[in-house]
Amino acid sequence: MPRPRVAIFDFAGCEGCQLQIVNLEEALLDLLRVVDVVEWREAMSEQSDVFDIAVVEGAITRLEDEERLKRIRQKAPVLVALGSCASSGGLNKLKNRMAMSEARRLVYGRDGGVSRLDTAPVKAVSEVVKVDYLVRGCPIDRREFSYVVRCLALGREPFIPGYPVCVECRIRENACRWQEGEICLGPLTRAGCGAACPAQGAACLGCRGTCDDANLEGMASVLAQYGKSREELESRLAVFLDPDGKGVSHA
Amino acid sequence: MPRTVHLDIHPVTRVEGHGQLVVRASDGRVERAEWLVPEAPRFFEAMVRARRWDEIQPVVSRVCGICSISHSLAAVKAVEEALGVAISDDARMLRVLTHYSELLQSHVLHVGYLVAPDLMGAPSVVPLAQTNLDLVKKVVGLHRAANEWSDLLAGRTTHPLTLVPGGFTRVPAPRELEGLRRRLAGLVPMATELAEAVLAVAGAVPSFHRDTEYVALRQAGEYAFTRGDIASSDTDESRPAGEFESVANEYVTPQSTAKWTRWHRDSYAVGALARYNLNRAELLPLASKWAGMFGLGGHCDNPYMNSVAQLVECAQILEDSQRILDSLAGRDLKDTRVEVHPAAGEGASAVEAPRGILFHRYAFDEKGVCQSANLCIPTNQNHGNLQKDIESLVPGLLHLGQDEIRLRLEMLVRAYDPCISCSTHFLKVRFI
Amino acid sequence: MEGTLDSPARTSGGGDIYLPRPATLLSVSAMTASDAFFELALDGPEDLGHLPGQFVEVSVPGMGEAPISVCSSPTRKGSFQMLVRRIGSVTQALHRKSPGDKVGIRGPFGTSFPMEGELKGKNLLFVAGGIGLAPLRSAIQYALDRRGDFGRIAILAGTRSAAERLFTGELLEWKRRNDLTLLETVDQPSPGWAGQVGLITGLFGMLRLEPGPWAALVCGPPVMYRFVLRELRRLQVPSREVHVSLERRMKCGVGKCGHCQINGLYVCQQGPVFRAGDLFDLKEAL
Amino acid sequence: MTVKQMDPASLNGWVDGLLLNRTVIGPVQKGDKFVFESLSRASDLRLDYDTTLLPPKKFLLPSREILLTFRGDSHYASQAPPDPFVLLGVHPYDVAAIRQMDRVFSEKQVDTHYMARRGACTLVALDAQAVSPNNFAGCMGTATVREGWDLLFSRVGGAYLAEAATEKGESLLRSAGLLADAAPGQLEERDRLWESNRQAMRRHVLHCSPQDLPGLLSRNYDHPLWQERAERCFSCGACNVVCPTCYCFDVQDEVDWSLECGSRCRAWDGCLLRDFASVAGGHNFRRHSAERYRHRYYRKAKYLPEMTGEIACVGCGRCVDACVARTANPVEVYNTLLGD
Ligand SMILES: Cc1cc2nc3c(=O)[nH]c(=O)nc-3n(C[C@H](O)[C@H](O)[C@H](O)COP(=O)(O)OP(=O)(O)OC[C@H]3O[C@@H](n4cnc5c(N)ncnc54)[C@H](O)[C@@H]3O)c2cc1C
Ligand code: SF4
Ligand code: SF4
Ligand code: SF4
Repeated sequence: MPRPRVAIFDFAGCEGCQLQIVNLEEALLDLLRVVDVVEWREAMSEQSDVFDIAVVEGAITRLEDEERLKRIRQKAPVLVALGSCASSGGLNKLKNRMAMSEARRLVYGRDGGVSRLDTAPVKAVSEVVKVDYLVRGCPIDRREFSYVVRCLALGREPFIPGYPVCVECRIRENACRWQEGEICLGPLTRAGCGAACPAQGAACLGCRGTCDDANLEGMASVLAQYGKSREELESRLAVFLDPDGKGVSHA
Repeated sequence: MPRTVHLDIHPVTRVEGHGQLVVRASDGRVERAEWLVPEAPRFFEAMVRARRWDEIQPVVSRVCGICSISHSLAAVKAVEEALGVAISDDARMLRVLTHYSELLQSHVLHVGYLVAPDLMGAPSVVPLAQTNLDLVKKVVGLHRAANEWSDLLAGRTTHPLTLVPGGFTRVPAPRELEGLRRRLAGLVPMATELAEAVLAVAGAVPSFHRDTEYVALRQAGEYAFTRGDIASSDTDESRPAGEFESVANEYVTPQSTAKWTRWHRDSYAVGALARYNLNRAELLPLASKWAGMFGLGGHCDNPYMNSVAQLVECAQILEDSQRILDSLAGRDLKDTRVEVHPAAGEGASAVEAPRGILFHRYAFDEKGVCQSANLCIPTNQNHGNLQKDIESLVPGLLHLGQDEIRLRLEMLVRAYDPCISCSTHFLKVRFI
Repeated sequence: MEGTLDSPARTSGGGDIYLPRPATLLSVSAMTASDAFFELALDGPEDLGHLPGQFVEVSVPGMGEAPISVCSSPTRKGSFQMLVRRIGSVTQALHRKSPGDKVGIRGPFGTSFPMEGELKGKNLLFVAGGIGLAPLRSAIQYALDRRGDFGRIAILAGTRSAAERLFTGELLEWKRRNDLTLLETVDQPSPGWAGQVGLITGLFGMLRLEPGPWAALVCGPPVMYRFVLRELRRLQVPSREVHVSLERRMKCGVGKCGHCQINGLYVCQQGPVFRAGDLFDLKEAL
Repeated sequence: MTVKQMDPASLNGWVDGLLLNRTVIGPVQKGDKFVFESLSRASDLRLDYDTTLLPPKKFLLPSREILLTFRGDSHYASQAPPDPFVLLGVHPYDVAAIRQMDRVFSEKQVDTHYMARRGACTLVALDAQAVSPNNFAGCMGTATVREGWDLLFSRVGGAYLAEAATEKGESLLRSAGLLADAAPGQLEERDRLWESNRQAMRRHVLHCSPQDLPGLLSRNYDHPLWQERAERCFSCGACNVVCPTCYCFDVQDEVDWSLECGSRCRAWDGCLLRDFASVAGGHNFRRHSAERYRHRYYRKAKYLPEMTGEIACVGCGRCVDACVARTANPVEVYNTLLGD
């Protein structure tokens, strides 16, 4: 079986997910034996138009980016969304909470007429083109990325948990953030990160998106037992899980 | 030799984010030499508005995946100032250590993965892994060590988890700190080998000088990274972090879509070379030795040497970390988080990110909800200066072949180590 | 403990119950767009030794394991057969295999249709929905190979479309036999299909069961059972004479992993073949 | 065998001695909670712990365990059995839970992986010296246990009493050197400790006897409580993960970078998780969270007891501690069904 050719592209984001690929360190050399990286602007000057797997990082914030993404999709037999920005729009979507007219007024009020600032509402990659696989997280988990790459090279479905972060969190015997007086979004968030945040004494912010059948109503009814306000919950949800303020989707 | 040159390099590869270089010359006359930033703006100041005080750090960490620790530090420091929080000395020292891990990681990444291929005539580190596996392994080893150092202190390498207003959510056990001390001591020989390998090909670093204003933090008695006042190589005057807007006077120029900054001249430079030029007297012995080895000298205005200054800083970081770890050894690190109470207020901070000085400012209402924010990022502060460098460099390159011109220009851009994904804040958003 | 080509694996009895035995694919053939038919034999001298209705856990290293019914009758020795629908990792990987390739086998597991026990001497009504024909086929073949042991045989088979019909060669053969009745239907009219159209329950009206001791053997998609059982009640087949084969999620096949529980029953232990009468009290069963 | 006595200092010395040549696992502090961990020195032990975040099952049925490794298409090898270890300081309710797991994994088809770990383990029980806030082992008959351990420690006054029940336990205790027999007064004191633990471990009080639970559930399959309580449930499986009697697992294959070699791992799974009963093709046999929520109580207090005769809940209270939604309390569920 020839090595699949992989091209890595980026859109609006912090490039932290690409950095996680670099951070595979020695395993990056292993990865390069399994796949043939033919384009990766951040790390190399080589470029190519022919590839089997497109890995796309970043959210889509401009019409011209939508066009570029569609061109990539046309050439890509398989497309992988890398990280929260690509998977869900990530916290870039916080911008969508501000009415576009307000954004424009604030921006053009001082330095009007700069066309690059005329950004569209932020979209996830899957809101523009079909996505075959999602590697979630802000940033992605290196082990999960490696695992997905190996699955793709083998031609199998990767197993990505649909259950909440609490599963992994309890397995790691972390102190539960709720008991420490914080709002933790672990019960609503898809696992796979190994409960990275609670393991460091920080509450889960929901960067991997909602778990299957996330019970938002349940969460709202639990708040009072912990003396928390709905306002505070909504502020947390806004960062990653529910940036549009529409209620957590079950996607 | 009259030459016609037509270059449009888009994107410039092996930099963080999308940058574009356009050069047009005919008959030996430069018509256009421009550095453009086509990256989509992300509106972080808008994004943090209405966030609560404890959500600022996680949000602004995502400005940049490479320097997320610097952004996090800048954010928690500014939030602490706004809310009137004082952290313990131990927490402050741990923060310096955490910051160092990122500086080392970023510098090794830049010099080892992004710049070395230029000096060794390769298109990327991938073919270098075939031809110079030993060197690549050293780079990988250093990078891994720096990342694991971040893991230990920040909870992970990118988008730190432990850095919160008030201190740390989790601190390493004494035995973990002792392990780190030993590990870092072992890195010095490895870093030395990397420096020697770079020195061997240092002849490939172009020689180009332009009289430049350099801006960096300065703090008496230390090579400043996390605290101090804003200083310039042009004057002895310095300003507190809270006055950063009067330093980074952002202005729009018809020449570029990116906003430029100016203090005493039309542009200034920040970054490792700026820090070196302002703080070289404070370098510890090993770093001083390396600076001499590379001939950085008393004051250096060759922007290509920024990568060398980064290497010198690697030595500084490793040496100073030993000092800090020695002083933390055997100490009880329990009081590393103080309670924070939301309050109305405003605060600003300045931190040296790997790519240069970084400013944050936030204002909060009495519930601790953010009302306004301003982030001023190093790469933004460099855009104007990079443009000026290009303008001054290109006429002298016209006798070269198109490929060589292209390489020299790309190398210049890379030497600045621009982090364009972070710099996509190029208009200040003020909420009224 | 090892199971390799050169050192025959231990059987599940004494050793590691999770260790597969290597087996070799003798033939692989596509049956429909999403179903493939496999003939395979364990490496080494042993026969699989299964009973009709039992299943095996099939391993493709790196992909995982999947429970698959043996669709051939133990009366036909030497090799065994399975029909696999491509639906996930393991089944996809199986579809990519060619003759000569290896897979791992654990089992046989579970209960079986009591062909040598109480079904002997009875009239048999087989009701197969879609891929449910696969496990039933092992019992059908068994009954045909020991034709004298059983009374009348009727087979009702339904699929969603004509293109999804399985074992079409055998169906044709069965159709031609005069010692059994085969009625077929497809859910939707399909080009080239001149036969019955409609749900499988529609076939019951066409069925004329002579008096005598009837037993029914039923396997199909989860939604099918309730409706088929209603028809069987109407035909006055006693529920203790109705044998259903059920599918559940299954990870170990040996009663440990907990996934296959229907209320208190384990499909891999007390099933997959159950007596319908034993399931009526179980709300999760049918 | 007779009951011996040991002062706390010599107990520590004995453990440090054991640590010279084997793994000893015991309760240690983590933040303001406790966990079982492999010890590096006896002084880290917290024998006064109230309960641990996870039960000691994690050393017998690890949360993630390699069952076999493979190379190519036809070479499978079982994972080698673990080295012997001492599991020290296990409270009676957890001993009772381990006995239940022993039965599951040894009956019919023997699970060699579990049994190898179990065989490698010397189980040293410890009567509880503190009671956790949600413990109700007293109601489940597991506040004390007279079997299932190799060695039992009980703290009476300033001393520990040590009783061995098996050869494994005896030989372990022998390594402590010559020990004095327990005085009759101390044995009486131990009886009083047992009685007081049976009373104290009733932080929630079940209003019926455990034996009545299967019958109670038989009558209440369609009770509105399942839906009502499940409305708050996140299907987060925390109650499964922390439960000493939950043992359901998932199995997944993973390959290394050669794409040829790899391992088949089992990992804890939980019946509260949405996909626990979903099959290929998308059908889910317990799609609604109320169905899964109910299943857990039925499994613990009806299905398994009907097979084994024992309620599969030992009253450790961990699920009550771990449930963010505060909806996982078995006693509340049963008492509500009882109409109280
Ligand atoms: C007793 C019995 C007999 C059977 N006989 C046959 C037969 O003869 N022929 C046949 O084709 N099939 C048969 N099946 C069905 C067959 O076992 C499944 O189709 C097979 O397991 C699918 O395996 P897979 O690896 O290809 O799919 P998988 O990749 O495992 O899964 C496909 C789907 O299953 C679900 N899923 C699987 N694992 C997980 C997980 N860990 N977490 C979340 N979701 C998961 C998901 O919804 C996924 O989309 C039988 C099943 C049983 C129980
Ligand atoms: S800390 Fe968060 S993720 Fe962990 S158990 Fe508690 S709620 Fe779940
Ligand atoms: S009952 Fe509680 S612990 Fe259990 S799955 Fe539901 S929310 Fe999680
Ligand atoms: S059900 Fe709850 S109380 Fe009972 S044994 Fe499990 S975790 Fe402990």
